Amino acid sequence: MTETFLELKDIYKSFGGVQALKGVDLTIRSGEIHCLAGENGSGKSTLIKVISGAHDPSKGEIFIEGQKVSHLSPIQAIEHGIQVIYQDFAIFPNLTVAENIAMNRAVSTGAKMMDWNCARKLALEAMEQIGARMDPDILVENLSVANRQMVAICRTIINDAKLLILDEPTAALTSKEVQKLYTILRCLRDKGIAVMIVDHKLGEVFEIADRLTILRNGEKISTGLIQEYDRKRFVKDLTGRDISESAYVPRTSASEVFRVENLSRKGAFENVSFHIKKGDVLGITGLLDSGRGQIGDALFGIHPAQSGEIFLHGKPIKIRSTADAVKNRIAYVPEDRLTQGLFLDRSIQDNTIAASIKKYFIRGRLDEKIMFQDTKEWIKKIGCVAPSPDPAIRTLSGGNAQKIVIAKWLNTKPALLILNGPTVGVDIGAKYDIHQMLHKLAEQGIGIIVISDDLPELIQNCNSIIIMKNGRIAGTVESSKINETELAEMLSSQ
Amino acid sequence: ADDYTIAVVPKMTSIAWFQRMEVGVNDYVKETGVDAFYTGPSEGDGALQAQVIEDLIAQGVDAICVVPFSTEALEPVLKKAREAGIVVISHEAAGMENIDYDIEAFDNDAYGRHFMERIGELTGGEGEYVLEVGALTSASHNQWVDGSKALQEEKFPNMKQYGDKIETKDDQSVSYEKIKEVLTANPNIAAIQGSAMADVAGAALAVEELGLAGKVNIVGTSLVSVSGKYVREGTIDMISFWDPAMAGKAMIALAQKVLAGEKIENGLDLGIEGYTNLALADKVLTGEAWVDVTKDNVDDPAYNF
Amino acid sequence: MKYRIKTFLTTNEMIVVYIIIGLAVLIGLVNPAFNSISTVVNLSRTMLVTLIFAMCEMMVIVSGGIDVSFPAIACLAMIATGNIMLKNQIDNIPVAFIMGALIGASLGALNAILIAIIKMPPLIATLGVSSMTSGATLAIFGAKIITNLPGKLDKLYKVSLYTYTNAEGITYSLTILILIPIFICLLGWLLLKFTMFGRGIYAVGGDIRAARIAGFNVKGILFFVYIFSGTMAGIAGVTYMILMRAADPSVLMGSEMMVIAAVVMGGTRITGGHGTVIGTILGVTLIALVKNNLIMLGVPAHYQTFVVGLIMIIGTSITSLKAKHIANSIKV
Amino acid sequence: MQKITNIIKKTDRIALALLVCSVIITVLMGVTHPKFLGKSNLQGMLIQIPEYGILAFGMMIAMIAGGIDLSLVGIANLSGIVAAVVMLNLGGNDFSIVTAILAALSVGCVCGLFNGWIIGYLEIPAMLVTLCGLQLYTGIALIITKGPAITGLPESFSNIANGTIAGIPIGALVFVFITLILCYLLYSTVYGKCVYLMGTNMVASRFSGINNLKITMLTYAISGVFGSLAGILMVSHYNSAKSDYGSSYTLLTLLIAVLGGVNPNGGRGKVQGVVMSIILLQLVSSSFNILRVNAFVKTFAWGLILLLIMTATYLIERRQSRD
Ligand SMILES: Nc1ncnc2c1ncn2[C@@H]1O[C@H](COP(=O)(O)OP(=O)(O)OP(=O)(O)O)[C@@H](O)[C@H]1O
Ligand SMILES: Nc1ncnc2c1ncn2[C@@H]1O[C@H](COP(=O)(O)OP(=O)(O)OP(=O)(O)O)[C@@H](O)[C@H]1O
Ligand SMILES: [Mg+2]
Ligand SMILES: [Mg+2]
Repeated sequence: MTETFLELKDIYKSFGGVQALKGVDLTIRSGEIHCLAGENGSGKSTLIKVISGAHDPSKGEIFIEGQKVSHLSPIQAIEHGIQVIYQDFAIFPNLTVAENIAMNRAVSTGAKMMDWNCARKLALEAMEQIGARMDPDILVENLSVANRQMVAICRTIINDAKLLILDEPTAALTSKEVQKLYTILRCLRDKGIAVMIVDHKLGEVFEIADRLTILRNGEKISTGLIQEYDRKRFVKDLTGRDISESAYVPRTSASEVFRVENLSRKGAFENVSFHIKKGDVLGITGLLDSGRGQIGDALFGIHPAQSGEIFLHGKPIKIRSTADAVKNRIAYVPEDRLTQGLFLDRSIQDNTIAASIKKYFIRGRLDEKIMFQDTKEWIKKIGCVAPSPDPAIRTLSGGNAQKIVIAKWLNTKPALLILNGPTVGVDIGAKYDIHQMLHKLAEQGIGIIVISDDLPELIQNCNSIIIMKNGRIAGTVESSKINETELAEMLSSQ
Repeated sequence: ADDYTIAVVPKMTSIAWFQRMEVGVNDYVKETGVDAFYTGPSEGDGALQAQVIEDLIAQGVDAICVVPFSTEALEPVLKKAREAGIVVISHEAAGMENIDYDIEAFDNDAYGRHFMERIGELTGGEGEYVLEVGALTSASHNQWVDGSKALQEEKFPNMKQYGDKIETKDDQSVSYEKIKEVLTANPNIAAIQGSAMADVAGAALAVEELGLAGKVNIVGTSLVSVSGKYVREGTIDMISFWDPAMAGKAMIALAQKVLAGEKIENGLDLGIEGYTNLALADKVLTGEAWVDVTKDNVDDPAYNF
Repeated sequence: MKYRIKTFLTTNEMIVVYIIIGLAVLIGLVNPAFNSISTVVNLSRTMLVTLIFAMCEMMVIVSGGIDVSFPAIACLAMIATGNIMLKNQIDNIPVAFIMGALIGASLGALNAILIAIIKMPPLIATLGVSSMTSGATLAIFGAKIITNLPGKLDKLYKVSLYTYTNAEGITYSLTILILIPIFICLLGWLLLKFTMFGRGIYAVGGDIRAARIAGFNVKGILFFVYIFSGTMAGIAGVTYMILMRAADPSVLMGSEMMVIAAVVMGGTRITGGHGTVIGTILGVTLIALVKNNLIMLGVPAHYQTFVVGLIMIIGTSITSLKAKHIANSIKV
Repeated sequence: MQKITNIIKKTDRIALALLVCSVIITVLMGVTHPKFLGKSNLQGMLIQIPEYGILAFGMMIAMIAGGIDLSLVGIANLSGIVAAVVMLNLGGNDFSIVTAILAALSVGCVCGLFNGWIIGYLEIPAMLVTLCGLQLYTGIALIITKGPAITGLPESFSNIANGTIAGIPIGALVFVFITLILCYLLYSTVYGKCVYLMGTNMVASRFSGINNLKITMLTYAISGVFGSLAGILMVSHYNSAKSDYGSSYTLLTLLIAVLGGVNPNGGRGKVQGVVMSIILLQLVSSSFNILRVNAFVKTFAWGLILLLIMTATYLIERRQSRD
């Protein structure tokens, strides 16, 4: 099956003065997995929103199954069989799992009544298909991120999609879950459904894609079968530059930066001990709910540990609240960028200085000029694509926003920097920039903890990696002595 | 000589009582051609009323006739008015300092007492009774019920007030709910006295619904337009009031006399019904302007407001 | 199963039930007169109009908005209906309700336009509409209370469903108008629980963007919610007029915050997306119970404001804390 | 880029729109009724503004923090009453006046801290907490006074709100002073930055190391102190203290804040907008009084102005984002 399902011709889209898309052509065929790649802010999400009817293009034509459509609305898109799983899933936290799964179908079929039994049945069937197991009557707000994504996928599965679009579906998933997802996607493809997926992880792209389209700065750079690309061309097309990812080798040093002993919090983690020497980048990984993220939350005082000892530069410290953490110059880049990391409606400047406001209180007043100057510097230093410190941060793409979250903490001159999923949704170029920065910081003597499930990232950037299982440390490995496959096996072995 | 500007400020403009006063003011303007006008806050709030008066002082009116919502709150601003040479006449505010004259439709204490006289008559001096006030903070309402209670203690020792004063917030449904509660808690209530206009109407509705009409006697201040129906039906025994329109007219007439430099003395005649023979004590002029309405005279067109 | 029972026993609704029971026992102990069927009858009568308001407020809050204009709308509906009926010598009960509903619906539509089309924050829009409406009501119809309602309308308050006579011979009659809130609650329950449209209201309140993407007619839903709210406010106004046997142009003003408090006490989240009919009924019951039994409890007059505040703050604290505890404890 | 300049412009635009309205009214009234610009009318307006103006600031700051403060009037009256009681018990000399003012301010602060603690620590919606607070504080005020006003306050105290310096009412000077302090607090202090950030996103501010509880408590404490300042002014202005003064101010201050461009969802709102909105409302109110327009029309006009200005800014913004 190689019929063209969707064709976009010369699509333009601008927001105010920002040109997000500049004349993009795109063809998606039924029965293929089409990968859309591009740096942060290159226009992928915008393109998806055009296809799903969420944005009207400023210019350009859309053909669905050969028919030209003008003014695509979300409902029309759904009627044409276009289903999107957005990055934030666009699900309803206040409704039950069953309802969330059955809702779209009911809306699109124009059902008048809510059939709870039918919804439950549908939900169970869909979950069966992808092997998820949840109580259909539980509210989605009580679910973890991975489970929320399961709900979103279930929803599209029951909707007889002809084109399924996933915007960075693997961002919140562990590698095991990613494999499960891919199995599902391949199965859908074999049924003749067109699948389009946005992904930043190189390995994953080569594993899943049949065809590839690369965007840069709102323009289409290249498109073709995956076989036509090798890693080098991919990276080149994506970033416009050559990037060589090399593993981080720290200069060893004896002076200890940070140490944790027997840290415990009921229901989260137990007896966690580790230490960081100057120059170390410590990785923490584990499957979902293994307690890896909880350690970050605990060290930053969000949900403080109940017992155990913490030493910073050899001195014992107590962390009972975020205030304690900040006082001890501990910085934390949280997992959920949108709600935890960013003040979406506020300027880049406000976001950059949010954690170090006190610093700018000079001679009885806040010095906005220095703030502006500092922010400008950070934008440059951290390679954020932003015109100035003034615009609201919601106008930045995810990757660029993430850089600002990191800049916010670097601006506090931290002694310990904890990053929970630092490059989720960040493109290769930016990822590279962030990694380089981490290395530099480590060398300067800042303790760095990277909590992540991006195994290549951990292996390349950390010198030792802690593997968490069920809230306990299951093992610690030197990253120079292990490769990705071995690490993955360690993770999933019981 | 009659080019004085006189402002009449009610407690609030959003209730029927003072709308009646507005009618009086407008009539008076038509009758006499004096430049008087009616203006006031839309809500019952001492602070808001003070603001209106600030504005009037700024405009430089010649006289302000005011029915204070909260007498205390107006003292300073009325003082300022007088210092600016403005004549200040108040109503329902005996005991105020910073005024030229206060004009009362009647003596508050006597007015309160006359309700208890009636209650005593109706109950034979036996049983418990309930006193309602529009607001615990309202001076005149409290004077009335205090007068009433004093008379009961003197004259009807076998009667007893049930519980505390009831605060109705000038709201008919509050009066209704609370009276219902009281009657449920204590079925021996023999009489109810209301103070705010809506009090007795609410009480009557409660009494009627509970099937106690005739058993519980209701008297109090109200207007025929508000409670006349219950007087006709016999649930309310008597309502008393004074005509706000006349009070409005009387205030303006008094202001005119003061402005014209006429001597104000005992027995003053303003030429307005109920205010033809005013007793002067200190700065307070007291008329004989209260009207009792019972089943017998409820349909008198003169009271139809 | 055990888990289900446990969660049921700790739902927000059940917590309010416990508080109500506790309070009732206390009042009953202090004053045995409370322990009677008359209390139920009285309470239903007290809650009648508030419950209608609370139902539409609940729906608005569930949709992610807030409405502070309903007292003004109800007042206008009441006084306008009263005036028009008197002037045109109409004495027909359905006509009165229809007229009230229409007046309410048109103001609700104004709210809806401001909120759904001009995208004004709901608090601002309804505050503005409230101010305009109440000003216009008094300017047009004056402050005069209408008490000489048309005969049939005036007699309706006496029609009762059930009458209870106690030992002292006091009769407590349950007015037939109680059917209105009962009907609205039933309707609201069916709508919110069993129709796609109702689920759409929850969806919009949960995540308006996601609702749009899912293909809900978001504008339509918002329009419905505010028009429904306006209509119900109009009907509540007419109901109030009949119950009090008088139309008063400003009597309901200022009741909005108390109604919102009742709704939120019943477990509706002020941020939208959560709320049930049962919870709302319970919240209204709780506040009515507190406000209308202080004399029974023997609280002195000048302490009553304080005591109401105290009980309200304890009530909200307990429900909110419990809700927070539940939200924190379960994570799957 | 566009977006944020829009946001900045929008807040300023509301202030601008209000300014234009104010100028139009002033000119129209000045021409038709010369008295309007006379010294005594200007003075009159300046006397009226501080009371509800300061309350509106309290409302504003709570709304910026993402909440609302409906208890302000209750706090104002309670602290006013406490001040009056203290003053009378200490004999009414200058020392007693200072003590009374300090007592009132501490009452406002304590009430505010109580609000803030429940809102910030127990995480109960501010609307509910402060509504209960209004009931509670008014209730305590009523318990103290048993209803009637407290009178007989010293003359010198009354001069605070009723006196003038160089023809300018002292209350107005206090108001200007408070405005400056508020500007400083919101724009030039760490607290100010934090309160805007917290109002924008509670979770993100927590994850940025901002102590939400502290900021919330501080916000309501400041709001409470503003409440008590207004209370002191009221007691001085009316030379008496009572539990129901200014009961109509709750909705009025909400209206002012919203009209001044304070977003009920938190995080947005500027002092200049609110000041302009206070001035505009006073101008409208005084004009209507001079024109002898019925008070109901005033209520109507406020609603209309609110909706018109919000609609206009929306339409302008939409047109700008199109091109
Ligand atoms: N609503 C908006 N208003 C203003 N600018 C926007 C808006 N949405 C997107 N943009 C801008 O359009 C450009 C493309 O953004 P888009 O989100 O499509 O990038 P992306 O490829 O999805 O990036 P990422 O990899 O980070 O997801 C960016 O510069 C972004 O800042
Ligand atoms: N219609 C809109 N109105 C306002 N802001 C928008 C709109 N659509 C998107 N944005 C904002 O513009 C930015 C870019 O949007 P988008 O959803 O494409 O993020 P993203 O690029 O996918 O981020 P990520 O890198 O995490 O994938 C986001 O901050 C988003 O919140
Ligand atoms: Mg994107
Ligand atoms: Mg993205």
